Amino acid sequence: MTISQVGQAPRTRADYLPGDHGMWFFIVGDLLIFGVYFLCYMVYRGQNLDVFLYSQQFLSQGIGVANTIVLLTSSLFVALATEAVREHKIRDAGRLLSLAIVLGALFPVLKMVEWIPKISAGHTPGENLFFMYYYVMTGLHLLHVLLGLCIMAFMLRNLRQAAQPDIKFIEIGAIYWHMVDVLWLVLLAVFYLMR
Amino acid sequence: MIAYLKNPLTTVWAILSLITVAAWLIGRNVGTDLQPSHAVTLSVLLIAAAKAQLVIMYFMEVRSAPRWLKRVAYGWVLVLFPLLYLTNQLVN
Amino acid sequence: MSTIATAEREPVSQPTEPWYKNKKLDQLLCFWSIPVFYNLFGLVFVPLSWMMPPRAPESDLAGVVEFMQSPNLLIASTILILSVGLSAVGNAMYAIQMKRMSVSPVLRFAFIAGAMTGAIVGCLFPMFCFGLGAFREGYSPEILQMLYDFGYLSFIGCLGCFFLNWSCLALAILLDKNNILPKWLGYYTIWQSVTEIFAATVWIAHTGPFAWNGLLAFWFNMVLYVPWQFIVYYCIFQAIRKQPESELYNSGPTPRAAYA
Amino acid sequence: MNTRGQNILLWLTPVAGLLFLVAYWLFPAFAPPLSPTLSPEEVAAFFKENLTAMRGVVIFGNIIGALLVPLFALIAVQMLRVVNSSPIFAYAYIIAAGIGITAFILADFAWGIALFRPDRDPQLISLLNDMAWFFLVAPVGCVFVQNLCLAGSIYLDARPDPVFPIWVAHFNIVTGLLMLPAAFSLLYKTGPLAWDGSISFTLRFSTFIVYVAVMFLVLLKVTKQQVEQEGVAA
Repeated sequence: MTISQVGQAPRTRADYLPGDHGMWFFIVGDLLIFGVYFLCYMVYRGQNLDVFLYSQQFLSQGIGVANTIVLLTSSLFVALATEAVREHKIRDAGRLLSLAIVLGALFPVLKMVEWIPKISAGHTPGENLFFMYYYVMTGLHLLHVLLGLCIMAFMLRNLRQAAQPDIKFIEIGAIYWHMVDVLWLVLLAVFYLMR
Repeated sequence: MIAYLKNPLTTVWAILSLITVAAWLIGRNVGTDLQPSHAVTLSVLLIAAAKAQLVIMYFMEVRSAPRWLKRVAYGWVLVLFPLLYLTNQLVN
Repeated sequence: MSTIATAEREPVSQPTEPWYKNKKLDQLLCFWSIPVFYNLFGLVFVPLSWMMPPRAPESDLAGVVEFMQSPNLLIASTILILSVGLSAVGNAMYAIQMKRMSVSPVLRFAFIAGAMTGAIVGCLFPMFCFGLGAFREGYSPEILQMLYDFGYLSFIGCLGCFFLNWSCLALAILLDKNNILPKWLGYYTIWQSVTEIFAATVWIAHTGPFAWNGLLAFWFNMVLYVPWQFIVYYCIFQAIRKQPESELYNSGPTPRAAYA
Repeated sequence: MNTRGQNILLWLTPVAGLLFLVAYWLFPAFAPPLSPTLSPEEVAAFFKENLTAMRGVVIFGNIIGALLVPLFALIAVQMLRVVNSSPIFAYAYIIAAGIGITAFILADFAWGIALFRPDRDPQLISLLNDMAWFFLVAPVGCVFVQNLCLAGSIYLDARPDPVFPIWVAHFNIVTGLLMLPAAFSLLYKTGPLAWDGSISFTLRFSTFIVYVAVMFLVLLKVTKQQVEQEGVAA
């Protein structure tokens, strides 16, 4: 990683690929896989509309929306941190990234606040297809969130310890975290909000 | 600090948060029995598509990425959401 | 025990060439056992036992009894017994490539341990459940149904070991600086390990897309898995071919032992 | 390097052999082995009659199985001294050995569970008994691959002074082949291939016992050679 490369902000030049090809391969594939799951969800939802609509009323929309804001804000901090690294404001970047991690860590906590009362109330994955879908998809997404938190911890370590932060690695982690965000936006729409 | 508030990314974030709340107000579950609603589904999906597009463009920086990536990433939004909407309409 | 010390202490013998021309003969022999194994494996689970594609968890009892008593299940079990050892060779294929990567040995040893467990609970045990039903006539339908469930659930619902294995493999590929296997394969492997978790629903759902014969829990995973299996062995084959002669243990003036 | 640990583990093999002899003499429950033709009721009656002897077999079997692990581990370690282009044979050997030993212990457990409550439904006792015999006699594929891997690595050894003598490779292939027919025990209830038959039972297990004994002696020599060649303190 040369310094000149670090110095160039992507906004000033077109055709800059953030991260690397491998990560984009993963992201596009992941988006496609989730896309297939969402489409299947729509098909099954249409076939069992009564069950799905009935079950949907038990979801906590408030927590879902709160979690959306949490993820969006965390994503904003990661995006700002990436810019800060490019502008050599390493200390700022470290602070922004720490904030992003704290917010990101709030997501699983809120998820537990959402899940545990639901499970105690008897809305388990075995109840019906809707709840199975709900737990599988939010669970799979939660797995992505946890993985993202691990990656961000390594990003922070890189910022704090390395003499020259590895901008490609920071970008890889950042675009992964934004993808987690995008997936949640779709989840919120199709599971919590639509009718 | 002020610089971060003025950053275009922050503006994008504000829009995202606002339309998230808007979507919530539209799709909010007031009564206990949910009725299928074409208008709610359409607007919620539209807002989600807009949000996904914004995150992909600005946060993931696809806006300034090579053309192939733009095609793929925007294509995902442009294909997935209409398909979700159409599936929902057709299967019902 | 350092290999260098060993080399120094050994009486300097004439550099002996092995009797075989292709120095990678051991790897190639093992590699070509893999198609043999997968063909037998396919033969066992598809046309012999018709265990795959999976039957419905909610089949009626009479159907289950009839299936569980079909004599072909015993032939399938026998062939599986004869070939299950080759799964060890197939998994060792990954492990030696992981050894070449610039990653901690713990990844390959975790992989090896997972491969052992996986072969028992995800391969030998399920087939034996089916074989047991066919071995003796007169078991009550409830027992046969239990064996049926046990067989399918441990075959399709065996997620932990494979999740561990593929995660170790993916991590090794992604962390590796020697570029032994391509990075995109590492990402593909992550999906492979995530789909293993996705199959957890088969322990709950009896019908629908998340049952063990369901669209999402089974078929979608197959669509990801089958190409992955082909691709990963193709990439390993390329990695063997590209491995430089100097890196081989049996080349050079004094052959070195591999140790761990 | 110190080979003391290696030697201690190696001498666990004769301990396993001794335990086997003791168990064979004290608890002759499987001499002759149960016939696969017995009905569930007969099996349950047999279990009830031979409760003590069979429990002894189960407990001893559990320990003997575990005591054989060091032998296989030692073979694997010596296989890593063999020079091929890669350690693939050794890795495959380790995995196959793990599968084989686990299968043996599962067999042991199936009997143990049947014996824990002998007045269970005879159908369940019979099922557990079948399962035990399946896991005990049939999974020869792993042993076979294990032996082939050892043989393969010996044949391809590029060392000027091979770790194992070449006859060990031939021996492994022959013993592997002698045990292989036991896989067909699932298909027969009578005759030499049934699990109590001369091929599937007598030949398979006597071969295995001879194999373990011979490999013990081979390893004694190999570890001694290692000390001489590498100048390690014994």
